[in-house]
Amino acid sequence: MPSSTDASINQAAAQAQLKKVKKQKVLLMGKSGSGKSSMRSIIFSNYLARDTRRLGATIDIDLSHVKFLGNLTLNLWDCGGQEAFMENYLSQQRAHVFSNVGVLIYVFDIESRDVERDLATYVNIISALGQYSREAKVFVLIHKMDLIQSTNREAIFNQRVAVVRRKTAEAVAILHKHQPSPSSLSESEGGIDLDMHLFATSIWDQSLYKAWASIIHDLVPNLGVIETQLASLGVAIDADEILLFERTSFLVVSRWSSHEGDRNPYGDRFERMSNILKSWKHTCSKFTGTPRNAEQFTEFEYKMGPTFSMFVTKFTANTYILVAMPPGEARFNSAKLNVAAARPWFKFLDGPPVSAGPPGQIPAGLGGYSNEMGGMAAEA
Amino acid sequence: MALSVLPSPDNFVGVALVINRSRDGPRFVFHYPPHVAAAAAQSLGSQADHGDDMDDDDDLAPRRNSRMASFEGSSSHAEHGADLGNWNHDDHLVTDSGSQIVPWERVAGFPTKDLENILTPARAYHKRLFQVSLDPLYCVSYPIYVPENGVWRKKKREQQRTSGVKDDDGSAQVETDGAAKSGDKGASDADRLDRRDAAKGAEEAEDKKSNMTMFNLVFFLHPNKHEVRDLVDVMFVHIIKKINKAYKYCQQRSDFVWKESKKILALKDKGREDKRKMSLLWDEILATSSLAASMQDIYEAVSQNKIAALQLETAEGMVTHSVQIPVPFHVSDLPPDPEGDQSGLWMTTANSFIPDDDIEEPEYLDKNFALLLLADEKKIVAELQGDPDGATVSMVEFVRHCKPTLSFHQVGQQSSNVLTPAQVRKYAEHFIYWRRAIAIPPLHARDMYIVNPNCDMRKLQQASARWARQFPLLPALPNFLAELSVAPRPYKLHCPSKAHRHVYMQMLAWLMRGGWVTQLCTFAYVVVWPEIIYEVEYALEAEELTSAKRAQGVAREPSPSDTDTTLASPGSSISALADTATAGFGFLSLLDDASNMSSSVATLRPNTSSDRDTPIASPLRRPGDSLSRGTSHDSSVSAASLSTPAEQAAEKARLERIADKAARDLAERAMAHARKAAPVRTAHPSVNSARHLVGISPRIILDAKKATGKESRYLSAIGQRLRDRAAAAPGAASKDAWEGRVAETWPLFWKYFNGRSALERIALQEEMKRKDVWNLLTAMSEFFICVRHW
Amino acid sequence: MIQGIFYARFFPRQGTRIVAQSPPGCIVPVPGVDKPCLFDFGVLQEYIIPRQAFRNRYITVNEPSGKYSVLGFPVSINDSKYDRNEFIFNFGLVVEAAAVRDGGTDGHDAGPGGDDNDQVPYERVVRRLAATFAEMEKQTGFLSQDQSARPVDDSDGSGGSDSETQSPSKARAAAAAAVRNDHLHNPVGSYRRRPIESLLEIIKEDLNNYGECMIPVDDANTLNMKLFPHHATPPIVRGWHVPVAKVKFADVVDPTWDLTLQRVVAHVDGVADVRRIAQRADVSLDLAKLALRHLLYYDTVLLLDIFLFGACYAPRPGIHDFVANVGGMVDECANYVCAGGAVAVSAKSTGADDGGGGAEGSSGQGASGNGAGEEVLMTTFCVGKTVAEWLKLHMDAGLDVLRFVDVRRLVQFGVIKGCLYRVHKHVVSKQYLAALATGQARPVAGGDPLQRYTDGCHTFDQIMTEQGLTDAEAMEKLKRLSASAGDLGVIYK
Amino acid sequence: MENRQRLEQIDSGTMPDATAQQQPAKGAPRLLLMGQRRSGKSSISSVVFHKLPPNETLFIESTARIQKDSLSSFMDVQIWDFPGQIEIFENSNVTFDIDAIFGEIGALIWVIDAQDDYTESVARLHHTILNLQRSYPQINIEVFIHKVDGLSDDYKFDIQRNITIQIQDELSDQGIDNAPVNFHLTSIYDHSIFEAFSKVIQKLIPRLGQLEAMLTNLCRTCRFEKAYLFDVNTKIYIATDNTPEDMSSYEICCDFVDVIIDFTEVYGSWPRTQQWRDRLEGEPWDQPLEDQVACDRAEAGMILSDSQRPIMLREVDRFLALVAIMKEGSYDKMPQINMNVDVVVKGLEEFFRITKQKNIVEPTIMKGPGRPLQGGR
Repeated sequence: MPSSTDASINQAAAQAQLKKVKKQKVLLMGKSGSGKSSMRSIIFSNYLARDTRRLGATIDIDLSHVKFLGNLTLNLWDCGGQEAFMENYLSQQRAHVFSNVGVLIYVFDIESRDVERDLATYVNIISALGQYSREAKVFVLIHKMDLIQSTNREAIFNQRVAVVRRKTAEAVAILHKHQPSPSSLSESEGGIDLDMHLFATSIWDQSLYKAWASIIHDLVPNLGVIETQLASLGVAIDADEILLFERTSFLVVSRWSSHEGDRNPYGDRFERMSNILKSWKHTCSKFTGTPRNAEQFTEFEYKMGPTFSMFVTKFTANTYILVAMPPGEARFNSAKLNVAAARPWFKFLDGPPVSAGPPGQIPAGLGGYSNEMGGMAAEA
Repeated sequence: MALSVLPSPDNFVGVALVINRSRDGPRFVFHYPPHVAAAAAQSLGSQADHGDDMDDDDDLAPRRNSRMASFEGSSSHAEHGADLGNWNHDDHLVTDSGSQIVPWERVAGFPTKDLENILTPARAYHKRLFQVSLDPLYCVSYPIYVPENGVWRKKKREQQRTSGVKDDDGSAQVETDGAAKSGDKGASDADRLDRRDAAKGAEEAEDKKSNMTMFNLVFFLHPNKHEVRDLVDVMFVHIIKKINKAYKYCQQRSDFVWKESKKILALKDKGREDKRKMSLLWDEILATSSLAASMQDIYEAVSQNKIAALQLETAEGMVTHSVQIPVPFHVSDLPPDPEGDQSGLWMTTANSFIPDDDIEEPEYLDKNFALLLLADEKKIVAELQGDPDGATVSMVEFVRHCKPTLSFHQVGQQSSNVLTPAQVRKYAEHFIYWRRAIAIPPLHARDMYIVNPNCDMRKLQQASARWARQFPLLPALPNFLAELSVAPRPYKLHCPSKAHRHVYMQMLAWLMRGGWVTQLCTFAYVVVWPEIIYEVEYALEAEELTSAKRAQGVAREPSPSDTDTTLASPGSSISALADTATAGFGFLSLLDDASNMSSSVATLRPNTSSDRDTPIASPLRRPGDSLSRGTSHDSSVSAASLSTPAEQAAEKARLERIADKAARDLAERAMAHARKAAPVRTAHPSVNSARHLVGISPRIILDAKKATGKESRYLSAIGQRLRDRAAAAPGAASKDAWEGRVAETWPLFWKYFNGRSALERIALQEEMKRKDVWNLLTAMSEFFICVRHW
Repeated sequence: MIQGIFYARFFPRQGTRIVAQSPPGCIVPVPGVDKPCLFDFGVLQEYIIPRQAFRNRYITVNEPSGKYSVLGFPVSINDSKYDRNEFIFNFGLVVEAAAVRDGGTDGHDAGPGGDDNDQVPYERVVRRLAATFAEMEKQTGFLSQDQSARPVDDSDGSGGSDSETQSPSKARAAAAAAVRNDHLHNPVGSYRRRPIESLLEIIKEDLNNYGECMIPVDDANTLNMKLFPHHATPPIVRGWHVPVAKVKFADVVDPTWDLTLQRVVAHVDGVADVRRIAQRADVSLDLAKLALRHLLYYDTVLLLDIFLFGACYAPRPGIHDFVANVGGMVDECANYVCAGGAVAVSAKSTGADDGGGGAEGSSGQGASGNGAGEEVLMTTFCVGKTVAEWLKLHMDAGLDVLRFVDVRRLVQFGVIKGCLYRVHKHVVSKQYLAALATGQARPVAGGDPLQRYTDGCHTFDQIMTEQGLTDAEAMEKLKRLSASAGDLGVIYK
Repeated sequence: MENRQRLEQIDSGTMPDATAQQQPAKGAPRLLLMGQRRSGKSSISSVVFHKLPPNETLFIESTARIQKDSLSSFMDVQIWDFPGQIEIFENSNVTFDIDAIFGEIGALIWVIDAQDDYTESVARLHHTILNLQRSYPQINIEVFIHKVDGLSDDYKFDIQRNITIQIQDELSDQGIDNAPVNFHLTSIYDHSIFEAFSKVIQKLIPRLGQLEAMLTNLCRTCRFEKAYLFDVNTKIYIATDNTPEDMSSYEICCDFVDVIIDFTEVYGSWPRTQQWRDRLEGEPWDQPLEDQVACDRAEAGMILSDSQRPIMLREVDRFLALVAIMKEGSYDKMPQINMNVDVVVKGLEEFFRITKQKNIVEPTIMKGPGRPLQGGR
């Protein structure tokens, strides 16, 4: 294979700039019943959407230390949204909750009855955040979109976005008043505005994966390395598209598309693939009777005659890889071989070599989820 | 003194460290022992609570609850299937739902994930008792928070201080106050901190940014229902507070607690991923972290009620600290439960009976106590030389010198003053603290020793075996004890010959150590026999009369009636005078001791006033005063309101009437007094059964030292007796001198006649020859009654 | 004393809130009450409605100042009919904290010790409240249907109803539930129900004033609660113990009592030992012991040893209280021990007119009691002196003790009051002991029944009662038992 | 037109009793959906035939008039969705041409809401059956006990037993004993609805026996555990081998088909550029893509982590796909298996060409259905 040589060069270059394990504090906030725990359990605990009905309310803060890939740990603070708790976060625990925050995920319930109140709380949260963690990124999810007629979704969402942006601005203004150091503030203000992203989500479709993929995207260490290496792999096996998934959540960690691949009309295909594969995984677990969050399938190949071929395969300990490519038996087989050959370059995705468990054991990622959502009612 | 509840593996089930951090939140760092048993909650009907047994409709409650529990728990518990049943709690399990059950993530039946939340209380608990009970488990701790400004580390000067944990306590207080005052500027401080750290390596910065906000060393207790308070109390005061302060000290100086926690958590994460057996992981952690090791020590030692010696390897060097629950090595009275945990303890009242006003005086203790080493002298010396330091030499010296027969005071002297009293005291305390020795009243061959009523016969087997090895050629332990116990006799009488004296004292010491014997002490109260009482009463009456007459004499010419009286009983009047004299003397002497003994006299004055007896100031005046006051008051009135002659006449008449009446009364009383049998002093008041004494019952003076008023007169009267004896003694100068001494020592000794000071100690206290003391006591023995116990 | 009582609930929207409290404002402030709350609710709420792992069990926590403890039993009932699938509530009490030495570092005075702030009795109350209301909720939705139940500090009533409002996703599940348990949605409105607030009020008052309460909650349910003091488990009763009644059983005993208990009680006379009582009452020894243990628990009897003139008693430190006549002990003793109606005895006075002494005693230094009589008697007991010898001693001194006092009663009084203790007689066989130590000898079954007593752990009382021998006989047998002369030793302790 | 003629002939050949009282054929076999209002008829049809995600059925407003869907697949089936309130037999002024409705009906599907009080529904069902039995005794009556998701198993089966007994009793009271009434527990939130439909449809397939025989044979030769012949669009399986039914294997095959459809849509449903094609057909390959592929039809395979029971799919024609669960290890023998499968596929084509004179010119590649599929499930 001509490819492997130049790839190995990239690899060497890449290895040089690898970073150590990273930890991130992620606040998951929003009014009670807005669906925080549900989305969390779907993304990280392999819940089925309908299983989340069985969840109880989150008392105070439910902390989980989620290992994502080998080298990223998300300290996920799922904050119960009851008023009593909110008051508490903003007063007693203010410093404790809002300092060292990497990402704030604020969830709005689209069908909430008392929008004004929600926004008021939101503003308080934002200003508290601004006070203790200026560099934090903010993701606002307008959730439960499935409860809106699909026809009106667009409109309602946009209108909501407008309101939230306005309120955010107000919050920043409040910060202005309370913080006498304009220099640092201006940038922090900018920070808040710039680093705010809004998504319309529903646990019933891939919109959730879109939001979360973009949330974790910036958090993943060594992203540059991953991308360059994916690219070189893609070129080597002349694929049309390559997606890299985290093994448990099936969130897209990184992707690469050829020119042709970019022409693909389906803009939502990435989160859609996440969704498809995740639910496929569930099907398998139901079939095999093995745990949901255990690894399910290793190999999935599909050749659609002369139209295209694709395969999804277990890649590194913590990742799956999807390759979509032109048809052709020989091409297909060599691609598979090359992908296998490329595994070692991506070993770093499994984090510091020490932490890679011996084969045959459930690898690192799993540990992180097991202890959260203790009362997993899914099997009922 | 004796603690009712002590920690044991049954009621002290584990210790755990929980910390809280602003980035990754509460973390359950470490716990020991590895497996804290899940104590079944009472709601599952395990507890045998008398109340519940009795009304059965309440038993339904528990069952209901348990059902609810299983119902709600079904989701979480059903998930780990039957495999939990036969789980060794060492390997990892994977549940049907695929989640991994990590052996160290369930403690006492709770997920650590939940525990770490409930065990990181709000700042309001900073340096206070935090106690939450999760039926039936009690979690008790003393949470320590970072100062409001978010900086553990102390300012430079404080870092230089190498002072012990104790004074750290004080400074800690200061620091928190300071933080409290500077509420907001705390933030800016924190920022400064951040910037400073930004300079340091990324590692450093990372840690600082996610700094530990509090740590909490939690003790899991499982006390009996009725012992909760005692156990918590004991643990909190002696262990929990102290250890947490020690940790705080290290945390402030070298970020110790966090650094160690970080290490441990890392190991646990790795262990979780590699699915390491818990046993292996724990060994590793204990080996690598001195914090974890210290927790092990704490548990192992405290649950066995030993001394926990912490050795914390902080960045700034080893910090050592030791905590313990002081064990009672003696009890003052028989424990209620003969098979209880106190059985076998040596019994003595030596400590509990220390007169309150002497308790502070070191001299008192120095004279009354000797050090009894619990281990062999050589062994201890070896131990000392094991890790030598500055004091080692003099301590060895001390060990060599101190004998159970020598009071600290004497040790000081014997060591030809190599050791200052302060040193002696210090070292003694040291050995007692480390449970290498106990303080006992010095052993003496003339004292009586009886089998300790509290001794634990169950230990007799082993003891007699050891005894046999120690003292091969001597009577076997059972027999010796039997011999001792038949009847109380001075110890020396058990000793066949002077040659044996030494070894017999060793045997005695041995028995003391084992709590097999205890000293039989003698406690005395002064008893006032009717004769004395009568005499004093009589004298008082006489005085009253005389002074009354003197008062009347002022008013008008003496009436025949008084002459009668004076004629009637010359002896009595004389005696009265004599009495008053002695009484006076009695007082003075008493005052003397009182003043140089203590300040208690002052406090005594008030309650004398309640007495209808004469106040200390002027015993003779008062009755007269009172009387004259009675009259003169009237006269003063008259003097004030003299107006018309008629009135004056009337007034005069009235006065005369009154005067007459007074005179008549006086006369009558005088008659009565005269009619009374004059007190007769017999050589032995105790057996005087004269008619006039019938109906008077002897009285006991509870504390001769504090005696006042009439009681003091009794005492002096007794003193007088003794002097009389001296006088009465026919010829024989020596005897005379002797009786004299008895009389003199009486006022000196009576302070010991309070039922609390053992007469055996007088010799030590007064630094007199004990033989001498005993003779004196016997001489005056008629005047006190004795009680004998340990 | 119950300082406060409250009903807390978890509302899916507002979270943990107090629904009812008594006295008003004791947990969370209410308008019109300016009295400060007992503690900061914000700090403790996580222990009042804890996370799931800690629910459905008895939980107590002390508030930071250390003055009070909160006792609660958070209950969560899971059912898809509830919003968020569970209904969580807690009926809690606030009582004085068990006083711990310098509990808070700011040295608040540690509350009075003793059982006045003993929390144990309240545990059952809390459990009962939890159990009762949980059951009522399950049967009739008593709590969840209570429309008046909104947080006391809830300005707009949005929260009150929200336990019932069901998100669309729930609708069908709830319908399903409805089908399953049809009694679910029966009209709770039809109940005559007492507002919980006043319920709590009554509970608190009754328990504080009468130590029990019996309160109808609605037509169907009544709360019966009583505070039972909790005592330590009583010591083991031995066959040779002599129980003495502390109360007049004749007055208290009633037919509802346990039969064995009744029988046993009938024979408790302060003289008979347990074994004999068992025989007389014709109940098995173990049952008798059990019964007596029960009486011990309720502190209605106490255990003494068998009184014998041959036995020996000695003073213990408690005697000083006697001498000092603490609590009029001496007079009490006089009344207890005096024989043949004579008033008080004194060392010399021939009974009858001791009034003078008495008067003076009480008027003068109160301590010195009336006459040194009993003191002298008591204090003259001593180790190694049997009662008989003691008696002789006084007789010789010319005091006809027997005329004035019932010696047994005197001794027992001394023992009960802790002035005297029984010096027990233990017999030890050197050889047997050595044998045991080396593990050679076991108490041989067929062997001499007495041998097993010779390890020093057994008192003569035991030997005598169990073997039915007199002291002398026992001694005889034992002597014969041992081979070598010097082997046997008798230890008095 | 003449197709139908043929079909009819064949039918008459195959099931004479059926054709006996059959009116001149008017259109494809017909499925009637009936039941109380809000019992979920519309949801069912929209989920099964319109691929509506189950959770979105909340928005479906109840049917006012008869809705007719036609399933155009290997054989055309009509689905008539009756509004719940309409009483066909009750109302005296008969606006309905009963014959028109029940003439060539394949089966009557009666939907009962299990989470609601179903007494009335049962009563009406009973009534309907009586009416039908008189004139159209051959009509299969399929009772869907619906909305059983979220109900405990015991409870489900209780309901089923109740209803069954009620109906049977009533009927036998009326002297009707072996009426063709079948009961299914269904829910749109899982595969039960599809399985139920499969059962219903299968009854309508002529020569089902032969199909099953072929599949059974295939399973034996290739050591397959289970093989299904799927109607790709509806995920209804029209035949399977004779090994016992097994929900779980049906489900996984269903989802497998789903995944394939999704993949197809995302990567296979848009035209590639010419230069793309040119590049691929140039060096080093030098042959048209069509020749580069091993198999001209869609084929897929999947291996589980435990490497047991791989699953393979092979397109049969534009409606049908063969999905099989293999035994462990047999994935290595893929070559032979493929050959066998090829043979069977050919056979199936034959079968259908015969059964419905649709001469397939050349096998056309499976095309993703025109309307975009929601990925949601």
